[in-house]
Amino acid sequence: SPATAQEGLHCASGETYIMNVMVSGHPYWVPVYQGFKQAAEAFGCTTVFSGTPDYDITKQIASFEQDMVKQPAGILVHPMQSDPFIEPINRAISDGTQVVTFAADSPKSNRSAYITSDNLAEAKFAAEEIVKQIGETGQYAVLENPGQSNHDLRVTALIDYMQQHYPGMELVGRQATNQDSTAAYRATASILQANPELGAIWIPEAGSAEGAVAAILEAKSDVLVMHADITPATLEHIKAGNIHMALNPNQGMQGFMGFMATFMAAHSEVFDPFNDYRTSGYNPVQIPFIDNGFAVITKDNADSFDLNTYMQGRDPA
Amino acid sequence: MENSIELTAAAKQGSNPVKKFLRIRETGLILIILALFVAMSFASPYFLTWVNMRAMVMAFAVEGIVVVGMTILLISGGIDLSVGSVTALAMVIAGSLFLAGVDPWLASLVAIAACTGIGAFMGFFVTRIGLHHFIVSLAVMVIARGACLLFTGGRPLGLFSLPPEFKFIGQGSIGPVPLVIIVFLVVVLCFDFMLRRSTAFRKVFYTGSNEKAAAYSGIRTKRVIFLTTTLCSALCGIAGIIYMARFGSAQPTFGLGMELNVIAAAVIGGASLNGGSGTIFGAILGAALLSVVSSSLALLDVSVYWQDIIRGSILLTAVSIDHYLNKKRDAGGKA
Amino acid sequence: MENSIELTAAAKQGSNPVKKFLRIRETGLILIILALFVAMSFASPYFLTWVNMRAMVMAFAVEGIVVVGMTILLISGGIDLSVGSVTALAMVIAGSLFLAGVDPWLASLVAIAACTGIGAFMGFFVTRIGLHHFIVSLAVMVIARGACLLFTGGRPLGLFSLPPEFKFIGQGSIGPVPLVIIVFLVVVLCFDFMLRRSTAFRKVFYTGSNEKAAAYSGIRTKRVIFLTTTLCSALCGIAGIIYMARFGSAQPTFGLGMELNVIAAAVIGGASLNGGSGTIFGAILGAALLSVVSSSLALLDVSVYWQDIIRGSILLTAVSIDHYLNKKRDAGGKA
Amino acid sequence: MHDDVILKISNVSKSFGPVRALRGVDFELRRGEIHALAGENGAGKSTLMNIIDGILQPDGGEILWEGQPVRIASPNAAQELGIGLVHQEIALCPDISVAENMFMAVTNRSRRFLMDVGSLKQRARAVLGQLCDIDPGAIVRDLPISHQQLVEIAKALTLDCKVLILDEPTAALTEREAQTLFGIMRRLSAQGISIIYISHRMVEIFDNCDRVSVFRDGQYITTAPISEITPSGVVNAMVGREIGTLYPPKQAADTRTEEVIFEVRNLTETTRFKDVSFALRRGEILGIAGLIGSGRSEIVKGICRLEGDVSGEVLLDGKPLQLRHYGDSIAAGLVYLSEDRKGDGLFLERSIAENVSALDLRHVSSAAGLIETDREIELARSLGAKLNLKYGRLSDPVSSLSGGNQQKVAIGKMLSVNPRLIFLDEPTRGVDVGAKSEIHRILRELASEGVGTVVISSELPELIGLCDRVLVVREGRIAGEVAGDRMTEENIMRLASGLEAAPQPTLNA
Ligand SMILES: Nc1ncnc2c1ncn2[C@@H]1O[C@H](COP(=O)(O)OP(=O)(O)OP(=O)(O)O)[C@@H](O)[C@H]1O
Ligand SMILES: Nc1ncnc2c1ncn2[C@@H]1O[C@H](COP(=O)(O)OP(=O)(O)OP(=O)(O)O)[C@@H](O)[C@H]1O
Ligand SMILES: [Mg+2]
Ligand SMILES: [Mg+2]
Repeated sequence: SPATAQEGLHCASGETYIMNVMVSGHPYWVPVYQGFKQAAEAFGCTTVFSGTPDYDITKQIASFEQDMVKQPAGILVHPMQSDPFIEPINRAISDGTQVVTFAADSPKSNRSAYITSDNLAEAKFAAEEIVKQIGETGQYAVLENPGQSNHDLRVTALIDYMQQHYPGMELVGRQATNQDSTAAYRATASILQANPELGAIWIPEAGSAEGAVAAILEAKSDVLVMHADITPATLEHIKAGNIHMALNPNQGMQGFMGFMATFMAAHSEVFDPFNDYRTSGYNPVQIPFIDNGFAVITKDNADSFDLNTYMQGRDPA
Repeated sequence: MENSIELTAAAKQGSNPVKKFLRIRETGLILIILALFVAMSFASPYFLTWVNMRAMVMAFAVEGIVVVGMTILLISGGIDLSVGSVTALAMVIAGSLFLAGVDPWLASLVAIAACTGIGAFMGFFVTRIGLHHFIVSLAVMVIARGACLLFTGGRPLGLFSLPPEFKFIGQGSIGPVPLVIIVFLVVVLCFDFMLRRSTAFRKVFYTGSNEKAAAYSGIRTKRVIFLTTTLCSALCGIAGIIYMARFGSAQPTFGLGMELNVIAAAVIGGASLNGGSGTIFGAILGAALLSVVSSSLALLDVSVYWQDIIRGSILLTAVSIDHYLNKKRDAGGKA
Repeated sequence: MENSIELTAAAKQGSNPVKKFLRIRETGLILIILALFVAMSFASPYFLTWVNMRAMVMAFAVEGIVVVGMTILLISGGIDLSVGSVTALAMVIAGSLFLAGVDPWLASLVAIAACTGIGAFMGFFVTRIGLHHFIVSLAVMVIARGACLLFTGGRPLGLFSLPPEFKFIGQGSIGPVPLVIIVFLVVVLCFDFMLRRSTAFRKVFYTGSNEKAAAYSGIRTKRVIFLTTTLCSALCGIAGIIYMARFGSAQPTFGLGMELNVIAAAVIGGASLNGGSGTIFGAILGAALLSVVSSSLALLDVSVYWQDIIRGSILLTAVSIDHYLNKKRDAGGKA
Repeated sequence: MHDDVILKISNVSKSFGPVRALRGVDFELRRGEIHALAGENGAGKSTLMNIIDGILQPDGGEILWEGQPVRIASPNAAQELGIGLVHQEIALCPDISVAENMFMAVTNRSRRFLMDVGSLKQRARAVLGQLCDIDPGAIVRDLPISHQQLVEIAKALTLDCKVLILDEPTAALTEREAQTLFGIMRRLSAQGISIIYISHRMVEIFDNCDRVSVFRDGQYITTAPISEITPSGVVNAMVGREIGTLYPPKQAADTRTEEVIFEVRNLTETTRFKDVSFALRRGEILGIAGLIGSGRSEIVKGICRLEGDVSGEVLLDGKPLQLRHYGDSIAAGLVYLSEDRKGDGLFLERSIAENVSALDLRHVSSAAGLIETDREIELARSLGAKLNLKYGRLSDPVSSLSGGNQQKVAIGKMLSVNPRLIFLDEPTRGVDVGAKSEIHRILRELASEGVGTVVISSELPELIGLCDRVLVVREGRIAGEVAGDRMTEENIMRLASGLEAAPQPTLNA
């Protein structure tokens, strides 16, 4: 049973928190889980990394339900889709497992908190940076990944922002590359061909950025490349000046705050807020939205973003 | 093996129920799944719980309906790579229409009809133009996925406002058993029975086994192939609607890679990629095996970095054992 | 005698180079690609530039090496779904070893050897255990992807520090022509020639055409299938190393879905999924067609939401036209 | 027009590209007659039958059914008229049981929703029972080719037809099954059913048929009542020239030697045969006889290591051979011509030239292992000429040839290497008389050149006419041997069916 206020906040023995994701082999989760685990260790809690290796909503729901069978104190979940998770999340909560979402939300469920990067803020920052570098009139292009909401948002928000604030910026290329570097190579090469005046390209993830840079280098073009997320290869390109800048969501903070929100929800007895939550049957620790922020990666600070270096000596599980 | 009549014959010969069981083609798979169950119930106290069982069945029940269509298509000598995108398209069409104010039942009918139309379109290219199923369904896979993107702008449709009686299809239960599972079982049992016994479906076996011989016997093989192709897409449409009711949303990227899973299930269950053999029962066991393995790995908290390796190895081992048992049984049956 | 008269007549027809060209199986594809080229050069002034041509070839050159392996495997009657993950595994193995301090050339050799080993492993299961290529390569696809995750912890490897002479494989040029394209052309020409002329590869055709008849001609068909399976994986290994040198990174998720693309290229180019027929030249034209369509859509900045629909439709149309032309040619050649 | 004419073909033509398979042929079938169709390989017999059965559509001409012009658009339409066809090439579904295969057409037309499995098997057993003992529940894939042929025949007997077409049904049958079949044919014709019977065996035609029509090169030549024509008359009409004696002379007494070139000792396979020993002398042609399923093919395949788990000794020129697989056999000079040309013998979708050279590509390749297309074509051309092969182009797929011509390609493939020992399993199956005697002549030549020649045949007259000595196999053992005067159909049949104590073998190792 949860500790009381007098004993301070820490876990009872065996108190477990689970982080559940889709495509669980994806490196994005690695620092998130590290943050989750570091916070948990501070409170003496056990953590489990779970989910499905597949990009498959049915499988993720099955794994979430299997997590529930183990009656953990809380689950930090990245719901692959929002609505399908409403019922499982609510069932978990009514069975005594607290649920917090991260990076993607299920707003109509009873989850007690949602931690995410502000994709709109990222897009706005990227737009301002592009304009700062190439001026208020010019051509730009985007690569995208239709169907994946955060990537979608990063792209559409940037386009909207440009339209509203910098009408002189012309969108000349918009290609779907779906995180595939070969597809990105092909698309970028064609965009470069069709638009010799291209000034900048915005890419919502790093896999496509690798292919795009290869095409730009081959064409000996000096297009300004900006992308979100980071891989070791794009990091090297930043250091070499081939990529201008990357925006990376603060994954560690996402996991850290994700744990805190879940843990606090499971230990809500320490908190008696000035509202009706307790009497209306809600968990008192309700946080609609936590922004984990993002980092701006340039030549100067690139060394701090090598995930392989970061993970040396750390247990990924 | 693939043959109902054989099965009945075997059943009649084997007055001894154990021998009878050992002569059924699916026995190997059943034994392998049972072995997994025994191992898992020792390995995890959560495995043999009702909730876990339900979760495991729910994880493949709707896809199981697609497996039925694929198996029949494989038996007739075809293949369909478009199942994932056609399923997604059914969700997207029904969802978009519903959001545009159309009655959800009508919208679902339209969506299923559209999928059936897609199947007929593929069937046309295969039987009239003479292209191979593989390439036609690959092109349609791309086209249907594109249509999903086009209809939704790439964004998932939230369909929370679907009326409860509609959502009941996907979320309701009759007693403790989810309706989805009941629908799945009904579809499986019906088609399994018909495939073994009905004159219409026996023609599917004849066509797949030797199209020329079937044609010489007066069977209109092109029509058979056209119909199995259409049926498979229609079942994708139905599966899409059930998914939509279950999830209360329509995702344009739904079902990526589903085709390989579905074909694998059918092949593990004894369907031949060259046509002429296969059973629904076996294919569903194949789907169950794949699902149980995935679920078990998740339940045991096996490291993600090991999961794929273990999953692939179990698949390979299971198929090898099954193959070995079948060979032995066949040899034994003849000796 | 009648026969010889018939034959000389045919031989005489062939003296006209246009007619000779029309009798080649790949003519249909060439004409379709040419038509696309003509249309595109009107649609975009950038299309027919050297830089664009180079970029278009670069976009499929490395995958083209895998297409060669797949075509040979298809001819022998097999199929390989694991090409994408095995290619990724080559990158990952070589990349990890390099980061661990191994000489990059040695690391590459080890990686290619490992891929060859995987091919041999699949060949073993197919020829000795008797499983179908489809299911074996599906399992290996999962296992190899798992191995990629395991070796990298799911994280891409940055290999910027590869020595320049190694990167030259992927990024260098000889004169105006990138080395990648040269390697690709050499591989294609060699294998195309051997497949047409060498006795060893002729056995691949016999085996795929009728395995039993091949065995009754003294061909050790299992060995042939084992070798084609191994060759395909070995070529994936080579492709993986070239990709690594080209992108300066190793992504564990590289090549997802590559198998369908590669098989589609071979099938468009005339390879039969039932074995026994296909040409390298045709398969490469198939890959080129797919690539040119994608590049053209990007060049014309067609809306993302329409691209898949257009791409799928062009694919279907092209294959239908090609099929029609071939049918006509077969009939015409005889008339 | 004869009142009793049920089917009349007039002026029907059909071309496949440059090949004019039928050029304005006429044909007339009377009610209740057994009408033989004769013609060389590729004369167009099967093509005409396929037109009658609705599988092919004629380019021109007219079909009259019971006096009415009809268009037979599909096999289904043919069945509705009452036409049944036993195909020259076996057309069964390999994955399906015998019973279901037999009733495929019935199932197709059935209005019932469910199969009646029980009655299906019962009816299948009843029909099969007239012919042989095959389990109606067996899967067709598991049956040997001769049994498949019987199923194919049984399948046609299940049709309720007015015209039954049998396209070389006896090619893979032994005398006994063939006689059973003739009995059934006569009974059917007595019931008023008309039968078209295609065969290259003159004896069968003259023993069982009422009239015979002859085709040559896609043209109709003549029709005559059997009583008004002689076998040589038919052959003459078929070939357009005289054919000399049917069989080449046997080994001359003065060239006979006791020199054994090949010997098998105690060859045993786990289930199929046991303790098989025999020897082959220089210059002789050895025949192997036996009933269907007696194990003739199995023994020879065992020698060549084509299948089975075989033990025992095999000696060539007195030296024991270490054979592990068929490749070793070929290397040692032992080649085998399969009885199942479609399944094991040919690459149907590959070209004629590629088929002919498949057995040993070294004959058509350079030292570097590169195939020289000119040599390959030349090889196929010369063998084709030798065997009177009828084809369009050597680059055409084998599937475009008539059945008999496909068989010639399979034989050409064997002859393309220079074998030391050649096993031929039903070598002249479906081959016309002219080509047959040519093949016999070639075999005799090979034998006298010292090539060991072993012929398995279900056609006893062929064995007797061609061979110097015949081994008889029964139930996987050598039941005896006949030579010289003792080589009669009766003696062979007795040994094969185990009716009488075997005469002492004259030579055995
Ligand atoms: N599908 C086809 N394509 C091309 N040519 C064909 C085809 N079918 C038959 N032919 C040709 O038509 C001619 C007649 O063939 P058919 O099979 O009717 O001969 P047949 O009289 O039955 O000979 P056989 O005694 O060898 O069976 C042959 O020259 C053959 O090569
Ligand atoms: N594929 C097979 N599976 C099972 N039994 C077989 C198979 N092939 C042959 N047999 C059996 O082996 C025995 C010998 O067959 P084999 O083919 O050697 O006979 P055969 O004397 O050559 O007669 P024929 O060729 O006329 O059928 C038979 O009992 C047959 O039923
Ligand atoms: Mg014929
Ligand atoms: Mg035989």
